Amino acid sequence: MPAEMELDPDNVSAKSSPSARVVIPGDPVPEIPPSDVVILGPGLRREGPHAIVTRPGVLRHKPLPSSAEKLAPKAIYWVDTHAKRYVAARGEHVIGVILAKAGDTFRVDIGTSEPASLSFMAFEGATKKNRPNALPGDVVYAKLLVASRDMEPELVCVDAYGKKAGMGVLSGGGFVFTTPLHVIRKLLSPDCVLLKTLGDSIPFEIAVGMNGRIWVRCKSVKETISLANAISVAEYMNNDEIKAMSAKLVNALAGF
Amino acid sequence: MAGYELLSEQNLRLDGRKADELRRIQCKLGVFGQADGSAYLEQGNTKVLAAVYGPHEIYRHGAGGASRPTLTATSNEQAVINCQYSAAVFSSGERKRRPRGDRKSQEMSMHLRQTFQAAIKTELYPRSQIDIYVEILQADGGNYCACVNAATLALIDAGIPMKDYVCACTASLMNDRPVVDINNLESTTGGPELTVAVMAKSGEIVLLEMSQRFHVDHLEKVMDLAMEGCQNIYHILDKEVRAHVSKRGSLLGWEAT
Amino acid sequence: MRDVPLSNLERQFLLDALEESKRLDGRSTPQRRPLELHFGRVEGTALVSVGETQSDHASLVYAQASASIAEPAVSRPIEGMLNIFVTYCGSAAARFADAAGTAGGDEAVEVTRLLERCLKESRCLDLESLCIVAEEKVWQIRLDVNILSAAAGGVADAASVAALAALAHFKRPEIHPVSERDPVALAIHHYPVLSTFAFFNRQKSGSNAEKIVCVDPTWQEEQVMAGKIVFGVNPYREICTLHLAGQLLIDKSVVLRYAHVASQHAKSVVDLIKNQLHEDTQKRLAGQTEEIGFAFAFKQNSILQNVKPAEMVSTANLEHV
Amino acid sequence: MPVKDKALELRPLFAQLGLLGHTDGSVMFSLGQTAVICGVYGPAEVKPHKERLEGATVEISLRPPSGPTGLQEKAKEAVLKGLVESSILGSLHPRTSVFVSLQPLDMDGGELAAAVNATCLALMDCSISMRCLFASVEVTRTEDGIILLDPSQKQATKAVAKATFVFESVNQDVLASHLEGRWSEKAFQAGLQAALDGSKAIFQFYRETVKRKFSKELMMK
Amino acid sequence: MDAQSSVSEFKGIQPLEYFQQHIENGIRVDGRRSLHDFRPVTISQGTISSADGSAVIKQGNSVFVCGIKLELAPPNPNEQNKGFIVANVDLPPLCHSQFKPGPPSEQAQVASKFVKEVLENSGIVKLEDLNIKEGKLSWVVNVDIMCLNHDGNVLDCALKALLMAFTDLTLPEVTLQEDDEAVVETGGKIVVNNEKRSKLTLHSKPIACSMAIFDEKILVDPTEQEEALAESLVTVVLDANSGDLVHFYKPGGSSISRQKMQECTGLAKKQYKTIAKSIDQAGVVTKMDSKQSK
Repeated sequence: MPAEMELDPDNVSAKSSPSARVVIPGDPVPEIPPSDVVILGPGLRREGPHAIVTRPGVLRHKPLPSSAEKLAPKAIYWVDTHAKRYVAARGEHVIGVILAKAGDTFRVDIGTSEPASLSFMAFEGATKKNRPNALPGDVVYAKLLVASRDMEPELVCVDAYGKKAGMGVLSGGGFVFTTPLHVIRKLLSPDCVLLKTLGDSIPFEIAVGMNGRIWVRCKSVKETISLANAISVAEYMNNDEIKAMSAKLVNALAGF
Repeated sequence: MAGYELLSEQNLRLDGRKADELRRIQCKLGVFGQADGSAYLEQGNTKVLAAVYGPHEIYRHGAGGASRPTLTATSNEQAVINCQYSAAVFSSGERKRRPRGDRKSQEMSMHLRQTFQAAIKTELYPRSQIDIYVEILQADGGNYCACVNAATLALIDAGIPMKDYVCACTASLMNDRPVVDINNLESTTGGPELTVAVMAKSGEIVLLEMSQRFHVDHLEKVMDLAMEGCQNIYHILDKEVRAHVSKRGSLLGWEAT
Repeated sequence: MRDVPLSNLERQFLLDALEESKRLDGRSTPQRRPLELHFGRVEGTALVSVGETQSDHASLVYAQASASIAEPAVSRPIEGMLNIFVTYCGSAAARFADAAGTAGGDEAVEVTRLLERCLKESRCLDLESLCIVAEEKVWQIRLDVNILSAAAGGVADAASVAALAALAHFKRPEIHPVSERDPVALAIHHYPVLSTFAFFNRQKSGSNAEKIVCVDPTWQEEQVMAGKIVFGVNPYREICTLHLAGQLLIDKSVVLRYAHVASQHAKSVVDLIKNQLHEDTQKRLAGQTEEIGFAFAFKQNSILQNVKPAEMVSTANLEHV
Repeated sequence: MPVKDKALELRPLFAQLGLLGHTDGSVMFSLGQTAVICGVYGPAEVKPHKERLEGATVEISLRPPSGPTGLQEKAKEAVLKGLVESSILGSLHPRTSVFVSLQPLDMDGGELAAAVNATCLALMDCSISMRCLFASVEVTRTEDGIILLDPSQKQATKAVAKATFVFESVNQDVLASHLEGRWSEKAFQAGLQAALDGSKAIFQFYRETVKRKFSKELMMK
Repeated sequence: MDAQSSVSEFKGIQPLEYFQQHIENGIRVDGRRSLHDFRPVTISQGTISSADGSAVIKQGNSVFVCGIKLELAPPNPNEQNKGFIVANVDLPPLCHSQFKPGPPSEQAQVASKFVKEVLENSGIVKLEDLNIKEGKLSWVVNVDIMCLNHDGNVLDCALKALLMAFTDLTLPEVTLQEDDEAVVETGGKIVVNNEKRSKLTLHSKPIACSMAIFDEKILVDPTEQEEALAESLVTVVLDANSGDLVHFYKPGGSSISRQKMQECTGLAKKQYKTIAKSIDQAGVVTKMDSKQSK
């Protein structure tokens, strides 16, 4: 590794202004300074002094915050990419399907290259005697406690306080479907109006897993199917289109 | 068709049977000591041995494997049925190159599995496996049917709970007249062949197969005759089972009622 | 590789929806999905897609017919041969992604046998016209059917269309010692087409209640169904194949009813094949070589498209909901 | 060396990404009238006996258009495997597999090149981390020494020698080469230069394809 | 003692570094003095008397046998005036622990394909020469190359073995009884005169030169260990008669620049003449022996 040069922070912010653009693997990103004052997110890596793109997508960055904010003193660069295959990341909420029981753990498919483990004790109020009531094929909403490229991912259904905090076995109907991962990021982004717009007219429950799986439940089968369709379709829509589509959907459901 | 007059003017077939007459069926339960259940069945010149092992724990490398992708819940809720169909190399006119593993044998194994998965009360044996092996010793048409009938007997001999007897029978169409239980000559020279496996008492169809072509309008009468054949086979099998059980029972010292 | 498992929630939801005669893709139970057919540059190749052609929820089947000279079977000295090979490619579904090439296992066997019954045993091809010298040389037609995507289910149905189309499109070389004559098309007596019907038991009422029947099931429906009937029927309403399997107990009248539905499907498929074939022949005659082949079909965007136009999806799906 | 300009042009390229629903990345690719379908899974489950602790296991399955898989396909698979292994960042995903499934549909010259390019596009659609991209071009030489870039089957009938080169995108270095027939040193260099120029157009095409895929995304924000 | 054991430990624990240090100093792990040196080659021809042509080649520790068997067959109806060459490279489990029993390994298939391509590209044997009577009878030349000990450079060795076996090959005289239509089918009217044998004309002399690229350096004739550690492998095949490039084989691996490519071909060009000469000499010596043994 060559020694990385220390760079003048002013220089950095001056360089990191260009707008988002589409990049492909192997592209150099000259505006990223050859120093450690930036954080390289997914889709970027350093080779010598240069930052190189590794995944195709839209290059984005969060500029260096003003010096008053001491908490995040680094600019962040990353590539927004489209993928279907999930790679586990620590702390993310996912929706998994139980494959089997193995000893005191469940083997759970979360779409990664190997199944995750979920201990019987990782449920709210679980004890040695009081085991969670779940069968193979059941769906769980859980959080990744361990996610590393060299280890089996591990899930928990409790938060740091031992409370379920919305996690656990998803029961009582509803439907699970799969979308590409960027649709999930879009749904959860603060700018996206989809869930809010739909929620204004159709009451529903939803659990969104970062692994591309979404669970929804409405009052009726018909509404659930429509909602699932609306979410899948919204992939290529902007907020105005989403609003128009929602209105149409609500009308159709009302029987017009 | 093809030079032969399959149905004579007196409505008799080449082997002297009437159109709705089955071939002679002879069967015997419990022919092997090694297997948990076994049976031997002759249907005309078609001769089959069937053996059943199980229920036992699941072996991962069964002959066959699940026909559909293994569903997450299945093996935990019900028994896995493993079937293997094999026809001895000397069973037919030309020597077969290999007894099993060719496409027709694989298909036959698959159909047998599907049939018995429906008939056996698989939910009673979760996480278990039941093996059904059938060996055709001599083939003269209606192989699938003979296998199903023999396997039903073997399963009964093994004491495995079933919803009903499964009986199978073939039927064909000659000069626009339906004929039942066709033999090898009739099936190779004649027209279509319809195979039906039914639950004997409820009359519901478990498997229906047809090859060669005929018009939809004829389907009903051919199917009717095949199902009637199944009923007749059922009576023959049932008689043999009752005789077998009472014989065994009397040996154990209880009186057959 | 493991497939994404179908969860109990999905199973239950699918059955609940069917109870109300609703399907997840917005179809009604007797409704088929649209089929698309394209011919390749090489004669005897066909690509069929079935499913929501506007998204990636589609199954894709490729079939190619080829011919070689072989010795006839002893039992049939004056007949050519037709051999069918079905392969599930790795891209069909994760469970087929295996370089060792199990080639689809039981599922491939099932589709192969269905096609063999449908095309071979029904004698839809005039095999006697493929004889060159009796007892010595005959044409051997090899039909490769490769399943490229099984993402929408309905593989057997699509495979039968692709296989039939490939045979109809194929031209074998004319053997003649003196001159090189034009290749000749195969003689096809009749066009049998497979159609699949999925059966589901009703949950609430007793077991004697009538079953729910879905035409042209999706892959999720195929996983949940209690059993299925596959018909191979030609447009003359002649049954060539009949296959009923699964844990299913069906009444006789049901079988008869769906035989008729299947023959209607066969008619529309045969019309499709004939139309496309006609168009292809016209283009070849006119020398528009740029406009034949799969590359051209890709560009037309008629084969699938991964952009879902908002208009289509939101309304189309609601019509039957 | 007499070289005609027209001879050094690529045939039209076309790609449609993400059409095979069950794969993680896929493409329908055409190069002139040569058409290929490619699907990729990864990083996905790996069989225990193929597991590698230091990186992803790459597997390629190339189906022939008809007939059983032969030596030709195996050799192409070996070439593709080498290419994928050297261009993806496999060390980011140890104990996983990257599976590439290819089906050529129409063959009209440049079959290997089309398979290579389709593989690269499918890997991009799958969004696997890559060190560089790769692109492949076929060149032929006629009896009188004319170099043809990316010829169709018909154009290649007069060719006495054929070569397929694969280049990577960062330094334009050669990743793989495959020769048929005899090449003199001089002709070989000329062919290599022509192929290199052709590969630039393919890399540009890759960029356009990805731009098209992300165009909506860019517009939204 | 001590120094020796520490060397072997170094080799065992950090093979890459051990290897790197050698290369940096311009020497090879197996004791070769230059990165561009070949291992010593010994060749014997006609060692297998049951074959119609054979050769054994030993290059360093790599040992290959090539046997050619002839068969008669009617020619392909489409190519009535041509014979057949069927070439196959076998890497059996006995030659290296990396090969397992069962169907041919990927490496063996790739090597077979390579040999086949070189045969086609170089046109060493004209298929027309293998025709005995047009449309009636042709030779089928079955070439089987087997590795007995695998220590790298499979392609070079296989090709050398092939070439030497071809120079050793003699075809018996075959006469075909005229004006009989069913000659070939009955097989009775073919007269094979094993006493009168003739050589096959070889139209080219393809010589392969494999190189491993490691840290921007080119190692000629790599051993098995060097191959495993190298970044990429290149095989250049040149025709020793005309100097034409017959094959430039690079199966993936990391990329090489065009300068490197040129460097590789340059090296191969430098080497192929010496190899060709050494092969010729080896051939002459052993040919006498083989004649005596026959």
